[in-house]
Amino acid sequence: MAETAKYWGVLFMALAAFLVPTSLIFLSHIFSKIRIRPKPDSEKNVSRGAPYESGMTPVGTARVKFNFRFYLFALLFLIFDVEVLFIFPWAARFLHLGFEAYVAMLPFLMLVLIGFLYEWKKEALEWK
Amino acid sequence: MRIFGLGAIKGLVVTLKYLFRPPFTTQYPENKLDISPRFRGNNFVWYEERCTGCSSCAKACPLGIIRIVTHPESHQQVGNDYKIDVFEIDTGRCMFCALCVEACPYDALHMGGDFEKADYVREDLVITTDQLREGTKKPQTQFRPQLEDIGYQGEEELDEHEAGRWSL
Amino acid sequence: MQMLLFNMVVLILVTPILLLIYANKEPLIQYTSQDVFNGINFFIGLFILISFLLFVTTMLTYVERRLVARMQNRIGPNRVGPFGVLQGFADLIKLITKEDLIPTLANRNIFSLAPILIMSPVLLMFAVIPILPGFTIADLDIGIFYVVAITSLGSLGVFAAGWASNSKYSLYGAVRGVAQLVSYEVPLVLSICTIVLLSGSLNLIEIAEAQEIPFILVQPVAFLIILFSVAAELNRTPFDINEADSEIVAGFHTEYSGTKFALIYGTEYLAAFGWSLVIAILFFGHLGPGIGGFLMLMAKTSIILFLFFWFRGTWPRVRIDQILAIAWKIMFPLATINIIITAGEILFVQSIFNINPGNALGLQPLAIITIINIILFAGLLVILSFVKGLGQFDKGPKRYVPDIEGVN
Amino acid sequence: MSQGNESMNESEKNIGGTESVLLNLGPQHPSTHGVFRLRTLLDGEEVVDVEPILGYLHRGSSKLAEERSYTQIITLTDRLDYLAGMSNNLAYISALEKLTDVEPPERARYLRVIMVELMRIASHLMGIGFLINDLGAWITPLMHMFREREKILDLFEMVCGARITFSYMRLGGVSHDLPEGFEKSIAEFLDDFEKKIEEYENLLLGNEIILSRMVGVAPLAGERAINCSITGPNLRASGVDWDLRKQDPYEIYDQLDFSVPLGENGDNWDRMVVRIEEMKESVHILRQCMDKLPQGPYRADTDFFVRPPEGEAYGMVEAPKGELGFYLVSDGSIAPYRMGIRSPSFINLTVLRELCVGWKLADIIVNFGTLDINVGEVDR
Amino acid sequence: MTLELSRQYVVSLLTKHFEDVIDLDTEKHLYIKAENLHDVCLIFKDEPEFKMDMLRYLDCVDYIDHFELRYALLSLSNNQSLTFKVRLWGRDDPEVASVVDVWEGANLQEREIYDLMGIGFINHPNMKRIFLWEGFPGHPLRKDFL
Repeated sequence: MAETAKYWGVLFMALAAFLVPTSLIFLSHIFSKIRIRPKPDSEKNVSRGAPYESGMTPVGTARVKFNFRFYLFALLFLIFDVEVLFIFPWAARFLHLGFEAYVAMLPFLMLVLIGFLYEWKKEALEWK
Repeated sequence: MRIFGLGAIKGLVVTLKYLFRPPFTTQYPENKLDISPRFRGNNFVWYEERCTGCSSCAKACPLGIIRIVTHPESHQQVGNDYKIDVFEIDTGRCMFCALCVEACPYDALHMGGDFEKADYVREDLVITTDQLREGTKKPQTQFRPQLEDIGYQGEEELDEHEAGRWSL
Repeated sequence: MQMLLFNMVVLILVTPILLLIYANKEPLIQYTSQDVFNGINFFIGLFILISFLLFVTTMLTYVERRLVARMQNRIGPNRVGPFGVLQGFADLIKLITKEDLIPTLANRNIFSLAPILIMSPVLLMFAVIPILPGFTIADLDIGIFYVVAITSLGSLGVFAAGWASNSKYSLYGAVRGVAQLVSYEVPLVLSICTIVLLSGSLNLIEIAEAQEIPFILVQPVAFLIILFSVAAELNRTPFDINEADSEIVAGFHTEYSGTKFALIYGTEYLAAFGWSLVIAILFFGHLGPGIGGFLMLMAKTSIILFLFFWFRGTWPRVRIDQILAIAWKIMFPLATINIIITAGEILFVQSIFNINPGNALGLQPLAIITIINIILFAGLLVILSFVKGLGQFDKGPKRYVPDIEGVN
Repeated sequence: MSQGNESMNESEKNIGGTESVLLNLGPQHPSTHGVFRLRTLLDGEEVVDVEPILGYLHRGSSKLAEERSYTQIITLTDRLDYLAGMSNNLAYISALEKLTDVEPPERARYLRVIMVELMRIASHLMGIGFLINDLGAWITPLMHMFREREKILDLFEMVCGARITFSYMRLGGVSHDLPEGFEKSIAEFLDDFEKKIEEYENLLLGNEIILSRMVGVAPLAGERAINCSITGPNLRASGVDWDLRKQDPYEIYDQLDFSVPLGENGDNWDRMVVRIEEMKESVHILRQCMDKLPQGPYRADTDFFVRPPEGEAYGMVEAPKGELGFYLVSDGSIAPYRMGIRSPSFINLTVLRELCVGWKLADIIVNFGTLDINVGEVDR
Repeated sequence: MTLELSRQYVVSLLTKHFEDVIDLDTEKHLYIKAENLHDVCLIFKDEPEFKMDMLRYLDCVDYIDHFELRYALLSLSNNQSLTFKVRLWGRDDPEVASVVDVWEGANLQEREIYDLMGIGFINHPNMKRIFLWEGFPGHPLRKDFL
């Protein structure tokens, strides 16, 4: 059995997964065109389409230069996720590889941990 | 020493226990809570025979929502007695404080125990004279200690002789 | 509890249909590329699977409401249908027929695309999950890796939804969501690696079959890390900051209504179901054969789902900086050290039991690893009890001794 | 210092290259406990400035009181802090009794204290419940507390016929004596409630998440609290032993044995725990009251339309939220010339900005919750 | 019990520090001159005999020809209280010194009085309406409003 053949299944699943929400949205769009009652006056109201801000008219736009402290965390994620990627194939074959693989991986994991501790020490993980 | 996580698990145990206990809430339209005999519902019980039209209730009302129109003509009640043409209570604005009931010197006005009197139109919330005359006479014991003394629980109808402190 | 049982019963109802079609058929994994086009059965199976998933989603909204209501001493929805079971469908109908409202200043295309972006990955995740033994859309050899990869796409949708809404609350929800989803990806994947280490495979079915002892006993730390990481991925309490209703109203989907909201809302439950299935497969032992296996799997899934509902019914929410601190300062190092220790243990048992490289670990080796790990886990709990700075956990409730005489 | 417009304008521009966000929390917000607006200036997740904006629920009680007779005003006081109507009644009546020199009979004093302490339990239950709800627990603790409050409201309904708007106190006494079977009901409730408090403590006090969210967050020093006129549990959480029931006893509190729970740091945790401890003390007080309850009249003979002599009086009680005072000026007519209300919720808001600035967006909600504001009383 | 400081006692102590601050000394109330209000408040707060560390309540009454501000002070450390009044004449923008820098608790209370009674407090950090919106005509608690 060809391994690639299985991915046809994934492809069709992907199509289906895309079609289900799309069709639902499309369906409701169609429904929204059917008008039983005439257009009420409230639909002409400007504040109807305004974004929610606890009942007040929003001050300024929401597209601001946001103080993105999370940016650091996103960067950290990039770094460590790539490293995790290296671990996956090793882990999958570990039962076959034995002691040498362990010795080979240990420095790598240690490096990751040391790098992590360094970042902790540098207060990259602190909020401030 | 507190074991880490134990406090959170204690909370989980509390909620788990409640999973097996019967719910506290009552399904409203099917089951109703027992109301106490003093409960101030949103209707009124009025005994025309006891009422002299003295307007004490209207004076005591903080909102002035009791409307009384009388003309001098004697009927059975003793004292300065008027014939009552209109006796209306606008429950749309009423806050059911029972000050009118407290003020009534002849025990003619009582609180009722009804609490299912919603309506779509504000005008319909006004209890008219006819409605007061013909409505069910199940007074609550709010400010009527004599009713409590006879062990009345707000369940049966009372006529004007039973409801007041003094017989007519 | 009756609701849990009810959940089970509902799932059972669907099973015969699945079985009817697949009882005498060969599993789908044996189709070749040509077969896929010729085999109309595949599409029927796909259709049934997706209908089943949507059905479960709708039911889960009801089940959660009932369960949490009982925890709160309430009754919960009980009007639509017997015991209110049709509540989810009533909600669905109501939401679909609602007006499709898009804020004036929103980015219309992305606003409409975001629910699709949120839902599609979660549906795609079920392609590899063996709900029925032998029935998977695609029994991929990299199964668990595929699940991790596909579901991480969800954060894209969350951010798109929040950003396109052009509302400040949505913006906060989106930014929080991305930071949180991204942070919990790392310990989640690392902990999955430990499971992969033990089973020697990425295929979900093979992982399940490798569990002579359920991995929840073998790897309690990994289980807890995965459980809470998944809670964070699913935006469930105690990590539901990106839709924290008491702070930012509804987070990234504040502006959504109607069908789009239904999609986002349903996806939460769908994802919860999917991840619970994955956890059940990863940690709760063998997949049995036939209908019994399906029922067992659903029972295990129900336990995990119940845990999520239970947490939601009990615990409050953690603050944003604490969430990130938990992910990076506790879970990440724990998961990394766990990998090192597990790999060492595998080498250790391989040498004392003389297991040839490549052979699966048997019952006794796993038992030894289990004992070691449970001891280590107990030690970890004790150590954590002493650690300060994790939010000063050492300050418990105290009785105040009032001083009546002295003023101030 | 300032509740500041000018400070807000300065900081609105740029902070370290990023723009700050002006976010309105309220008036239509799930966790502002009513119609209340917090205009917050945020730098990312951190709070730069908070300005409470009030008045969405302002009903002008003071002005309304000027055209109502003294007895009719009682109905207005029910609606100030609608979670603690009995305390409001008592505060108003105590001012009125000082004005008219009417002495209530002994039994009335006991009945008042019983009602007020029940009300304190109910109000604290709501305070803690909504606080935990703001913390993010999916209304479970709130529902459990609603359940107990419901039982208290049943007791009130037995006594005075209403569940929220009691209008129970009268000049020189109370409007109703206890009904038959009340002693039994309250004893049952108190026995049950003590177990329920234990349950709440299991549910809330040990939880690591609540601890990490509340311990050390937004501390308020005792001196600062005094200077800001903070009263009630919030003041006691800061370690200041000031309870009107102890320091300036009214009604029969000097004959009762109870202690005043105190906090240490005045952080959110202390503010919550002090409330739980106060509920226990209230149970203790209620038991004593029910034991000591004397027989006799429950109401002095007073006019419905009372005309106090010219003068003024300030009467206050320790309401669940703090010192609630009524300031009555009489010109000898049937209506007060001026009625001022010292509402604790309103004055406790003074420190809100101080508590919130520098903490996270999520903490604003919690700080606001621990202050235990009731908007009906803030905007009176 | 909280001790209500007697009027004579307060007057005798005040005259040690100031010569002419008493506006009016009736049987019931003590009236302080408006221009000395801030200094007197500082004395009340700092002097050990008073040590009024809390502004308990600040209220205002409109007597048509004048306004009366009533300051109720409380000393938590000595468990004593004190009340004095300030009279403000005239109906158009009466003004008096703010005591926010003495007692922060006056902040919202003074704003409320400004909003509803129309009395300006000089040196208040944020003197604007609190309950009503900016531009609301009149001050509702005045006797001549409606």
